[in-house]
Amino acid sequence: MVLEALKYMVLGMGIVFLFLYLMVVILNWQHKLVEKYFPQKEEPSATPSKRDKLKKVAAITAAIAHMKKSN
Amino acid sequence: MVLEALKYMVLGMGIVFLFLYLMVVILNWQHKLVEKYFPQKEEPSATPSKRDKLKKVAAITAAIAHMKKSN
Amino acid sequence: MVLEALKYMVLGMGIVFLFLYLMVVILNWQHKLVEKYFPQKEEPSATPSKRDKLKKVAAITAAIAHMKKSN
Amino acid sequence: MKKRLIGFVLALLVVMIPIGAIATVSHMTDENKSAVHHEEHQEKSIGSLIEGFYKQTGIYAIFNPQEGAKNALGEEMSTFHQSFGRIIMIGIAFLLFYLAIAKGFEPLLLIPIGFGGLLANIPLANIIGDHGFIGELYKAGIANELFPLLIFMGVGAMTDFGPLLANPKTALLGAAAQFGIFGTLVGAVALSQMGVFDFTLQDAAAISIIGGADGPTSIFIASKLAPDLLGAIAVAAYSYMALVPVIQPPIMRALTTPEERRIKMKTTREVRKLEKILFPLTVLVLTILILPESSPLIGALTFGNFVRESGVVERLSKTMQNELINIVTIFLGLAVGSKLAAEKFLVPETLGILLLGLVAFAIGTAAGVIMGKIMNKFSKEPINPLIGAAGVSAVPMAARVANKEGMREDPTNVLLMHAMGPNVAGVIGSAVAAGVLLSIF
Amino acid sequence: MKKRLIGFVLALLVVMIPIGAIATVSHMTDENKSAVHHEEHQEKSIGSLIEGFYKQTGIYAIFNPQEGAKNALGEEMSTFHQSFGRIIMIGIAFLLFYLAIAKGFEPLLLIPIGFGGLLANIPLANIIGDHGFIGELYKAGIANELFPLLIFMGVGAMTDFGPLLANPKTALLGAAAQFGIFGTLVGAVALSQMGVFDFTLQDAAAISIIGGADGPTSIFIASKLAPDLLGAIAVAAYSYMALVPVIQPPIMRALTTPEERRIKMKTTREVRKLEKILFPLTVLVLTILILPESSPLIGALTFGNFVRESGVVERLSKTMQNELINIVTIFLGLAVGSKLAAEKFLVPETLGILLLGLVAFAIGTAAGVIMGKIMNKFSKEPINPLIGAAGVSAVPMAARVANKEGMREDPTNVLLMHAMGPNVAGVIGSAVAAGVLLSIF
Amino acid sequence: MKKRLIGFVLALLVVMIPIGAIATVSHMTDENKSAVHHEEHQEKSIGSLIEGFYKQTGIYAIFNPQEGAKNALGEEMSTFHQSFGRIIMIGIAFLLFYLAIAKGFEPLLLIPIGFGGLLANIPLANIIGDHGFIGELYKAGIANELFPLLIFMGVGAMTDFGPLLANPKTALLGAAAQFGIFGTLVGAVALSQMGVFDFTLQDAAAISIIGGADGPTSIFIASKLAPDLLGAIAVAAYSYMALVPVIQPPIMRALTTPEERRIKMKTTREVRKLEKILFPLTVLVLTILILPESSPLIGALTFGNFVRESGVVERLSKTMQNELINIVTIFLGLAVGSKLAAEKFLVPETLGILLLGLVAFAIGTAAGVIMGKIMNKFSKEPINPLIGAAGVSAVPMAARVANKEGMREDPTNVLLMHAMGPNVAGVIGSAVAAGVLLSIF
Ligand code: NA
Ligand code: NA
Ligand code: NA
Repeated sequence: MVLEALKYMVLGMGIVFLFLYLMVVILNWQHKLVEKYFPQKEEPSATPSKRDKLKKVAAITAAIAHMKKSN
Repeated sequence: MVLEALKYMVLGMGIVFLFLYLMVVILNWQHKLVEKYFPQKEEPSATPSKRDKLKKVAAITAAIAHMKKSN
Repeated sequence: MVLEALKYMVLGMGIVFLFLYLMVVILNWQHKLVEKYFPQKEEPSATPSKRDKLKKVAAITAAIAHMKKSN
Repeated sequence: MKKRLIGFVLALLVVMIPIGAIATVSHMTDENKSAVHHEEHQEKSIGSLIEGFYKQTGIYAIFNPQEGAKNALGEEMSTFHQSFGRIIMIGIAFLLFYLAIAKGFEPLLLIPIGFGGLLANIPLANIIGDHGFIGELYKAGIANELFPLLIFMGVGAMTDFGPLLANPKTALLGAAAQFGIFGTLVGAVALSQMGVFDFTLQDAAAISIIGGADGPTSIFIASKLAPDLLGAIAVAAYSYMALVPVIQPPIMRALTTPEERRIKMKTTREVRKLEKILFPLTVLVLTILILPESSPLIGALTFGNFVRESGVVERLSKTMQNELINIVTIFLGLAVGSKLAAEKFLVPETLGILLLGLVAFAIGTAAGVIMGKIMNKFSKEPINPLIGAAGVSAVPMAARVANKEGMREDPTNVLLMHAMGPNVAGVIGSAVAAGVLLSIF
Repeated sequence: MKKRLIGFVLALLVVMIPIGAIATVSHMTDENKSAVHHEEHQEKSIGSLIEGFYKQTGIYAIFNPQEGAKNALGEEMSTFHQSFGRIIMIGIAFLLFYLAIAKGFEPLLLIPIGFGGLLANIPLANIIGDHGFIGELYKAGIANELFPLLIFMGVGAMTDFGPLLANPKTALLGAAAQFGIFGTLVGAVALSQMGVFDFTLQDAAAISIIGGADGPTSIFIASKLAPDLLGAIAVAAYSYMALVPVIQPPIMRALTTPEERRIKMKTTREVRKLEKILFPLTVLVLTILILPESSPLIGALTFGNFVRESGVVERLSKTMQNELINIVTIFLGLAVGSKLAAEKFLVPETLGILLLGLVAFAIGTAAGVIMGKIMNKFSKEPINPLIGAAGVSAVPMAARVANKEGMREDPTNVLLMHAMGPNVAGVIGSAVAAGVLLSIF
Repeated sequence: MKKRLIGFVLALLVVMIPIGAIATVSHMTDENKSAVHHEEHQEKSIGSLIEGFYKQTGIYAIFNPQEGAKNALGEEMSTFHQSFGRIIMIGIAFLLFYLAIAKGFEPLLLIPIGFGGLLANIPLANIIGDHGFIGELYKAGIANELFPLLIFMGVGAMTDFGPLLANPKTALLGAAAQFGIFGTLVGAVALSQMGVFDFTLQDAAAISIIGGADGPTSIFIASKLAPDLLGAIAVAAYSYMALVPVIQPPIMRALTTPEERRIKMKTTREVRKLEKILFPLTVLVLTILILPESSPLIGALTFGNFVRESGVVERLSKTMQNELINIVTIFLGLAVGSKLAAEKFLVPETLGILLLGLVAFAIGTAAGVIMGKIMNKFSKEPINPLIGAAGVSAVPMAARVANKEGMREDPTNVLLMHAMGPNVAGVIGSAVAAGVLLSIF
């Protein structure tokens, strides 16, 4: 029984390492592929965040107005 | 088989048209009934939303004014 | 049958009153225990909401400052 | 657009070539498998098709009721229920919509219930049957008591028991008001004995619970003791809860003097967070010790309230109070509505249910007010008997009515918070009463 | 931290002492009960363990397909479907993701469907089987028609039928466009007769409904008439709905003259709240009288719409439009995706479904436009035939396409609101057509 | 008010006249049908009623346990479990509430689990039985593995795998930490062999998975391999996850030198959107190829993450992260709590589970740290061994603990983002380990 459990341990840790090691390899390889075939453009995700900031400012302005009213 | 499918087609299109035609007739008739028995009052649902809008505009204006003053 | 229903009525109202009366007793007793062992501190629940308000004010101030700069 | 088209064509090719090429080959062997099916359908002339279709219309089914025809549940329907019965029920559904929309009667439940009722009365369709979608909802949540308890959970998460904790003894008003339930039980049995109605003890109990003025409790009990009466009981319960501002005031005024109605009560003490957290646990333990039969109802209610008051699981509390209760309300309403099928609702029992429900409400109100008068006599602190009427629950409508009646006599007399105590105690009171009834039958 | 640790140790003691002390004693008697289990497992060498494990990998299953191996539902699979079939299907799932993310094709459904397809093609796993989680979702909502109807409820709650009420006669355009369904039915039967395809009448009907351009209706009908084709039908329906801006314009231009496309329509009248409230009830009553078979679909749609327009149950309406439809979309998508298992999808029928679906869309569009031309001839008020194309439904995409085509000829010609009328009528039209097909088979 | 009353009376008449008139007539024939029922109930004196009621109270049941009495599931209970057992369990439920509220221990799950435990220990009530509402929740989502997978879906939708993508090799730390699972498995088997515990291999596997530090994974595995131990395993898993800040630091300090704890790591690179989209698909494909048994867990996790990262189905992603996961958490918690019934929890096994779970956490932490030291030796870039401890998962608590320990040595050393890599890898790691265990048994 204990021997068997030890075998399962070896098998289990082996597979866990195998799985995650393969994942590491593929992710590294994928990173290279992405960099090669889809080279970094000027990140478009920055622009919307600016827009978000403006939105926040607008929201804050409205909030100030609201606070005044409720005073 | 094809003949049968053709019959189903005639039947089906007939029922679809019948259904939607009756719907058109009833909707027109319903429109007249509504106009007759529930004549258009000064729509009350428009007023609150307008009022809300005005409130918002006022609040925002006030906030901007406040900010300018505090400059 | 009616007699039986009357018995159920007596039993039922008895239990309802018993239950809620015991609840009253326990709640009163619980109130005293709470007052005794957890005497009223300066209510801490008020402070966070104040703190929240202060945070809001701070955020708004920062936002206004930001807007001024970006003008 | 062009790019998109090209992309699509390419995509289609990618899909089609393997499918077309490989799959066709791999399937060549079983190609003649389904050729046989074609013959099954036998040729019909267009005339017989139209006739066949006509016999499947609702018009035909309603104007040509047939002896021995069965409903979606496989039970035989009388020709009356197949024809005029359905028309009347559709009318009643429209009436419920009118009351909900124009009069504001508990629309959250009466609209789904009414619509469920509409759908339940469609001839030939199987919507409330075994594979129909409302039938499935019924199986999923009414047959196994799940939906009313989830609603009760949401009610617990939405209820602040603070006013009760501030003045616990007002809970006794919530106890007295349950006399509406038990008094009506006696009346229903007596009238059945006299041959006026024809209710079994179980039926009578399920009907009487309407006097508890709690929708989920009524549905829970009815689904256990008298599932056939569920539709009428639910409709009566919610209708009368909506009618509290009409039913209660005359009774309240008849039983109190203007002086009593002017009694001002002491301002309530502040309630500590810890007391609120302990409250649901206290109530549940009491239930465990005294009345385990009530524990599904009170368990759900106190769970919701504990999640609310614990203060550490805000997201669960909000979900219970909003999305979960909304979804369950939609499903519960439709499923309860399925019991508004003509053959279930258009029976003499319904008349009895409507009448007895009204009586139960009235008795409960009166008992609460009278208990208020008694407590006012014996209590050190003054108690305005009007708040006794709030003991029927119907949260928070009955408390508002008590407040309004108080302000009619004296506009400076704000009873709302005082009335909330018996009001929420009434919820517990009728859950206890429900447990008693379940333990008897 | 220290306090916490002490608290925990104390807590642990409180738990452990009673458990350790009392429970051990109380269980002394049955201690030797489970000692037997130990022997059951028989010893294996580490080598045989690794080999055994290797035989449970997906690589082994895919590269060593076995005659007579069964899928999660207990049906035998061909070796092709066990090996290349799965690889192709995984490719198709990726294609769907690509179309959804990069091309914006109905991502709300194609992403869950595609992912369900991925999970359905995992060898040895039982995800779509009887106790697998997607299998359970399928049983919970597709097998009993619940999910598509809940989606339809949400669609009803999201749809404003105002444009149709403003100009009811445009509903006839929504009727004409259903010719896509019935025309394709004839074609499918004819081609099956000729041996090109191999569809039964039921199959042909389920496929033709793709021409109705309504996802939930297609899924509802397919799950009833041809559950084995469900995956391909759903994918085709949603793909073509996404492709409306590609499929429709050439047909619309081919069938209309520039003058016709420039026709301006009268501004629509204002629609009263009361008309909007009555509309769902009117449609439902009509369904009850004429076509009870359509009542699940139209019942769900009108219920959602009634909840929306009643105006008194805002919280239910919002829940239907958001959380409920989102949750159901996730479940429905995964469950439908389970029909993308290789052995169900990689069959010659799929090719036929994709082709016939495209044909159905095209015929429907053409029929709508032609009906528009006819109505323009006979109507007092001018009708732009382009809005006929919106009659296929695919709400609101088809209406936008009609608007865009109109503005191509004349940038001042805003047809959007006029096109919304036939567009929403098309939803009702295909639900009616679905009812006809159900009543025939 | 008057108008309302008149409206109501009119409405009532409309309802009552047809019901009263027509229905009574149509039912005259079967009026004597139910008169028989009345006799069934036999008369009891008020004394015997009270006695009968007393025998149905919880007090009676707890203080008069009876040999051979059965629980809600029809299994015999010992008298200990009927009496003191229930009292102890109610105490334990209160302890869980205390830990959740006052100490902040994973309240989202411990509050529903604790309350489910309370409800499960109510004598005579059938809440966890076949038609009880928690019993129904159990059947609806635990018995068929649905709820833990839906939670995992939500976890996927809430998790940002960016830190792992920025530095993939830290995933190996998440692999090493799974030694907690397999090491404990060996230990549990050895101790069972020696007669200290009494666990089968399946039991031991289900217990060891606590070392994976993932609630849903633990529940998923326990419900498959050892459903009787589910309650104790779930409580242990969530309690220890909450105790990560207590359990891990001493181990981390014992195994590292101050110099190692001061190691600063390179700032992580930016991760591209496309990588994040591809990540869940990559992991799923790997699972399909290597370990199909893990695919329900990893499938649900990657589905949630794919919906999140695809960026085109924001509304589904938000629903998964909020309403859906909240609703399922409530249901899952209550259903798991039903396994806290005294007769399931107050058994010697529970003690073993609590101890072994703690050991599993400790071994996992140690293995992660040691792997960190090894990798630091052989890697070009410096790796702080503290982040290895985050490999047990317990997202994001363990990563925060690693960060805090780092800052204790050097306040400028911010390890949080570096620790998130192994932290999220640990989720995948224990899902893989779970798949291995499932494939063995
Ligand atoms: Na009540
Ligand atoms: Na359509
Ligand atoms: Na883990």
